[in-house]
Amino acid sequence: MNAGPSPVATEAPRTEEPDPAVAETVRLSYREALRMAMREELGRDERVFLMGEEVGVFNGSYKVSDGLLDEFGPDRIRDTPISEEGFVGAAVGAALLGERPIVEIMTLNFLLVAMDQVVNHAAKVGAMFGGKVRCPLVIRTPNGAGNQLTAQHSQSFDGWFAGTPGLKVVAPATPADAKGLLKAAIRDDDPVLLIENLSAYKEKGEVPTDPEYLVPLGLAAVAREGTDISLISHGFASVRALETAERLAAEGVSAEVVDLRSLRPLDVETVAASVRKTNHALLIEEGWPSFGVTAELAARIQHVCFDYLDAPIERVGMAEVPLPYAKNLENAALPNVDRILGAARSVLAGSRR
Amino acid sequence: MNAGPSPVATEAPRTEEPDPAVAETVRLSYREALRMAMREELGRDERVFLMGEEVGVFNGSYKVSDGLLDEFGPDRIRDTPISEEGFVGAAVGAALLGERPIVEIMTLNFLLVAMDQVVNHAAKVGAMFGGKVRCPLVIRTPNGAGNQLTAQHSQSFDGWFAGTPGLKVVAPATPADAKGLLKAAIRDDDPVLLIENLSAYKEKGEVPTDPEYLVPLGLAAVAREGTDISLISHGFASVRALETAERLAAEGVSAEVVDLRSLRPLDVETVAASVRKTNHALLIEEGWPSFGVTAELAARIQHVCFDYLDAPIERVGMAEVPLPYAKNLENAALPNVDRILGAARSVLAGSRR
Amino acid sequence: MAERAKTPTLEQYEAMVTIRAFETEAERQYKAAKIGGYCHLSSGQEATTVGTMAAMTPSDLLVTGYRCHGFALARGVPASEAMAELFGRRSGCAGGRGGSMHLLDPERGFYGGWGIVAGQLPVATGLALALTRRGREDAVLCELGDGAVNMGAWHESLNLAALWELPIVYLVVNNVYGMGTSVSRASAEPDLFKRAASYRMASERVDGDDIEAVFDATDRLLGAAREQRKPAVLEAMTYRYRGHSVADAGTAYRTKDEIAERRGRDPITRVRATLAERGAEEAELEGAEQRARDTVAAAVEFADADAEPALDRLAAGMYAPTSDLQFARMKPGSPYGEDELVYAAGLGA
Amino acid sequence: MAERAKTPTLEQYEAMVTIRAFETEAERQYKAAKIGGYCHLSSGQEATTVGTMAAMTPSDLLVTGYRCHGFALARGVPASEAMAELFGRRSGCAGGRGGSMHLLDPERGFYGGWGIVAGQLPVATGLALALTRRGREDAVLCELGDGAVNMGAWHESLNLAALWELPIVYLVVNNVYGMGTSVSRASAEPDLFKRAASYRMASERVDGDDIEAVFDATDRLLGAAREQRKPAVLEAMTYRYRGHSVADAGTAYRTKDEIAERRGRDPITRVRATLAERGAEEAELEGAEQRARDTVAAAVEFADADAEPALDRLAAGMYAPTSDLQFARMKPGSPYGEDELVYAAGLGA
Ligand SMILES: Cc1ncc(C[n+]2csc(CCOP(=O)(O)OP(=O)(O)O)c2C)c(N)n1
Ligand SMILES: Cc1ncc(C[n+]2csc(CCOP(=O)(O)OP(=O)(O)O)c2C)c(N)n1
Ligand SMILES: [Mg+2]
Ligand SMILES: [Mg+2]
Repeated sequence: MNAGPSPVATEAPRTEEPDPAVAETVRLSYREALRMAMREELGRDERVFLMGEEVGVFNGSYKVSDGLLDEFGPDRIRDTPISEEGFVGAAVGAALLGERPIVEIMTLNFLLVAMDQVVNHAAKVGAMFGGKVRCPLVIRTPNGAGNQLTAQHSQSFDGWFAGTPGLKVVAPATPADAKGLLKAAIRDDDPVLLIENLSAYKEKGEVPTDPEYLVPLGLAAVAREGTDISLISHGFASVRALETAERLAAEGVSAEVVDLRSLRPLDVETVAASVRKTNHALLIEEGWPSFGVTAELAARIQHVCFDYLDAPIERVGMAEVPLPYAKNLENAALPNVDRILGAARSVLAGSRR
Repeated sequence: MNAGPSPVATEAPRTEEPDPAVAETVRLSYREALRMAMREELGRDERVFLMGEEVGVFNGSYKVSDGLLDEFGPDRIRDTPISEEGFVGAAVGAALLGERPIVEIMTLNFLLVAMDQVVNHAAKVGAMFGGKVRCPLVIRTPNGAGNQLTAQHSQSFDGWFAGTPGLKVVAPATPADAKGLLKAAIRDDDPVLLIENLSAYKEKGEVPTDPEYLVPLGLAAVAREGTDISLISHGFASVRALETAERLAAEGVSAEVVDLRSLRPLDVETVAASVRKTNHALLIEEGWPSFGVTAELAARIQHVCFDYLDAPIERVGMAEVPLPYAKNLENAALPNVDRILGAARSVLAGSRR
Repeated sequence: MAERAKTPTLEQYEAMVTIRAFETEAERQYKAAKIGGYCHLSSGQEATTVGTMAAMTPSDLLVTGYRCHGFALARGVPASEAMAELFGRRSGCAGGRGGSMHLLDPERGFYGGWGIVAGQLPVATGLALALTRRGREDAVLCELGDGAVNMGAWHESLNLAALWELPIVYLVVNNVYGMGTSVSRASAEPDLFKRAASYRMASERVDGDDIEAVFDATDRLLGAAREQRKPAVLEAMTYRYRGHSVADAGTAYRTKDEIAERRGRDPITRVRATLAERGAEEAELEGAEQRARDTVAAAVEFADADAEPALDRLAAGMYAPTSDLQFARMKPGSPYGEDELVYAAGLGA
Repeated sequence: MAERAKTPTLEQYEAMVTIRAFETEAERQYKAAKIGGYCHLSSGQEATTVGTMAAMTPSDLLVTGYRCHGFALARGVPASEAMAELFGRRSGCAGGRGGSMHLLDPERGFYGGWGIVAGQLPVATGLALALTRRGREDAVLCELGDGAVNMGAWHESLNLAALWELPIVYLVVNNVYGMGTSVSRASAEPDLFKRAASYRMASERVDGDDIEAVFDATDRLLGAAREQRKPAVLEAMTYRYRGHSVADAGTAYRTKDEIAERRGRDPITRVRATLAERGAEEAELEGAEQRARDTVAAAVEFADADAEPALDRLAAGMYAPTSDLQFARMKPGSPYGEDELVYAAGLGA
């Protein structure tokens, strides 16, 4: 059933950008990289199809699927009514018979109405039926906040899904990873949630043109090496972390950035190796940190790096309020670089060494 | 609008059982204590009504509402069709106009189909509308696993709700707290999720008969004092923690049990005071620990007790699989006392002191 | 049915023109970056908006989706407070916290302005339940789009309303498209009002660009809801001129001809003609138009001069004022941001 | 329509009797604590179960809710594998991991056995979509209860099936109650099949205790689904004798007279009479009854002798076998339990 390889490197790659010496690359936006991945996989495997609101005629609410309807037709690029519970569940059913649906959810917020199909159906199939059926399904959707989209449209439930045994959750931060992780997710035999981000869509980077370029699930990347503090994050928060590292460098602080890429499986080994080296950890996420992704990270790190931590682990995320509309309030609430910088300084200031 | 007092003690009570010297009590099961709370509040305030599947004619799937239909009639004890999204949302709407609905959800698993109404409606009302409307709603539902109810019926999403700004989440472990917290929740002006537990329903304890007996939200209880290790938990896991403490005592270990009672607000002060005293923390929950309640607790504790911890914090929860049916597998997966004991020993063994 | 002047009235005409001017201005201000977020305009739908609102009594309740500017204005929310909300300012009707999608005015019985498609239906159904529990003889009008009728929440809400005999009218504003998806590509039964039969609920379809017909139907159905607790569905056939939101050009999924054809039978022009036919003076009509322009200009001026919400009140409104003390003990170890911005900012309203 | 022997056949009679015996035995074993969890019996509903299954071809697909013992047996799942599943044993059709609610047999086209009311509908709809994508001329039969028709998932699924012209028949097993709530207290349109009209979908109601009528209707509707991609709703009117689950006495919400009256027109008795009338010998009928008893007795014996699932395979099946390596790096610091029981137990199937 597994149409492609699922390579697992034994060591986390040292940089996020693909090595231009070994792979031919092209400069693409994150959005274009996702599209490239889908186009390649649609071309490669008849079982793959894309389904969601406005993915076809409208060419995608955020234009990720732009042009795909023309290329693959309405059976492969399937517009749906506004019925997230219905079509997410339909994708689960199609996957049970061996199809490989990709479901686009306009934003992660709308997955709330389909929660039961994701958590109590897709995630349960494998174990509950004793391994007799599999559910090779991909759900793609952007998380996060910004652009004054307000309380009902500005959330990141990443940790909820990452905390659901039976699911896999990945969150690419770069265009190259967007391509590689989406392709790996499509070829994976289990349900995978791929978390994108509205602000990330326009970010550009080098993307390997190789149609066999896959980024294995469960493997973090050291996006920037450093020695003084580990900034650990996923998705768009990793873009913020890299900017923060740049600013810290100007202050003479060498920050290492660990981009998780995958939340379930979570690459604790790479995280631990980084913290054991820097002895300081700052965790960043787009969503609310309480009971969020950074909570789990902190719990793991204190456990495996207990004797290596020189200061309490700090966390930064969205301020714990339903995101307000007013620009000034939104700015204050987002995990922007200034707030991350402040937190990094406080980790370093809290050092017991 | 606030029909009752919302007292906040400044110190966590030292025991969970109400002091019989100051309050008249009666021995009741947890289930009966919940019923007493509802009966009292239904009698006290016309705006209070109960709504849910089988709460009326059937007398409650788990008999919590037994007899209430006869006493209060079908308008106050309202049977619903199987439509969780519809009637949870209807409760939100009724609350907007100042009613005080209590919604019973048969088990927490079924809240998945109503997630959008809880997380993106009830929780958003206050902030999103600038404080102009309030949503005084209570949702009661049992979490947890046991009795071979299998993968789709054996979950605890407690942390998901606790991580949602705008909601409050409480989880009584004892009959007295079941009464006091439910009454406080009904009188509270915000949406409150009250998490019960199937196995807890039959547990008995002394319950104050005082119709003004309220347990304030946001206040943990030290359920048992001890000096060597803090066992921190909520809901039915606190019952397991107390049993474990008993077993540990036989081994000469003095365990303190902190029963959180409230997850949002979370009483970090009481937790921190305990860990600063015992220097060892073991966190227990009924659900999956990864990205769960114990993750947040560990993150907070490492932060505020950094210099007090003699060993890494350990966590115990349900094994991270969709819960299998077979009795032997279920037993192995549940956070039973043996597993908690083992984890407690490993915290103590890991001590660097 | 209430005794009212014959529809359309000059006031209704002014309301329609005000809404059109407000929407046009909102688009301009959006492009000038004074307004952010999603911004959904209702130009073209004014007869439905004003006709339905005219049939409501002051104590009836209104609930809408995110395309709510027109309904808010027609329900009596001052244009200045609506515009200030779009600008994210302190005097906005939601204190600058809701923005374009989340206007509200509980004092005028307007309970929002909701952003999740069909999510407002269960809520509105619950408001109707509360009306009956309080013994009030009022009704709820719940607006939704043609795209919303395919959500599960529609089905569950209508079943509850019919089963419990709740005083509510579900107003389906059929503007032909849900984003880029036409009704016939989304609904297996494209005569949307017919779906009410699944709940033995009354329903009708009306020309949403004919304000008289809209008023009459709404008046009748709201009356039955108030007096006999008969819920109903009213489907109003109309059209939106602009894209789905300001960010959508609105041409990928429909032809320019189609838009032009619809603009050719504009509901505002129709009302103007009717009024003129019935004897309104040109000066009266122009007066209404001038007042509409003035109202919107004044609203922009007001909004622009208004202050932003206070930064130290970031968490205001999230919990009831009584909650501050409950949260006091949550602060230790709270993540940066929460600590500084939430606890310090106070949780009460 | 397939060429088949006239319904009811002796085989169908045997299937009905086997189901009844299986359910009776399941209740006994539940009380003997050999079976745990929720256990929902279908005694009384055998004509619907066997009649619908008789109309399916081997390559059609079946999806059901949690009240699935009868469907599993009628679809051909060996009673031994079904009983072993109820006992939570290794040879159970779901490896002892699903229990009573989650029987399945993908090789016989039975895709479960689901526990969330109406949650199986979107899944079944997706199976039908997959059939069309693969160019197969098969259909899906999706069972649900009368209580499930009030869930949003019903509405969304039927709209998709009709819009996309999917080969699926939704079988509403109307046994009068969803737990303790009668159809008329739950559905504003108690003629449930009529709700298909909201999707321009064909539908009919049939006496679910009349196996011929059930077979004919199912055969016709499945045929139209297979050949013309016409989805449909079939409502079968029947009754459950026992409580909602083994834990429910089943008498709080209905009278003993009502139960007795229904038992008086038992579908199995009806089929026996029909067969006898049509010339079946008493010995033949008794032979079938004996075989049914033997089958169930053997199933219990098999289940009882079967081993429990291996403890060191706790996480088996959760992820595809290829996933072991992906999870290897998640182990450090993993909570107790996960570490010992999941990683060590292997994630692969
Ligand atoms: C559950 C959900 N899914 C998707 C969206 C994104 N979305 C916002 S408006 C819209 C179209 C709604 O169309 P319709 O109901 O016809 O209303 P109209 O915009 O035409 O007024 C969509 C898909 C959403 N807000 N909520
Ligand atoms: C979403 C959801 N809500 C509630 C339940 C609990 N529950 C299980 S079966 C049932 C009754 C269903 O009745 P019906 O659909 O008529 O099927 P029957 O049991 O009669 O076969 C309920 C309420 C559930 N499993 N899922
Ligand atoms: Mg529309
Ligand atoms: Mg039923």
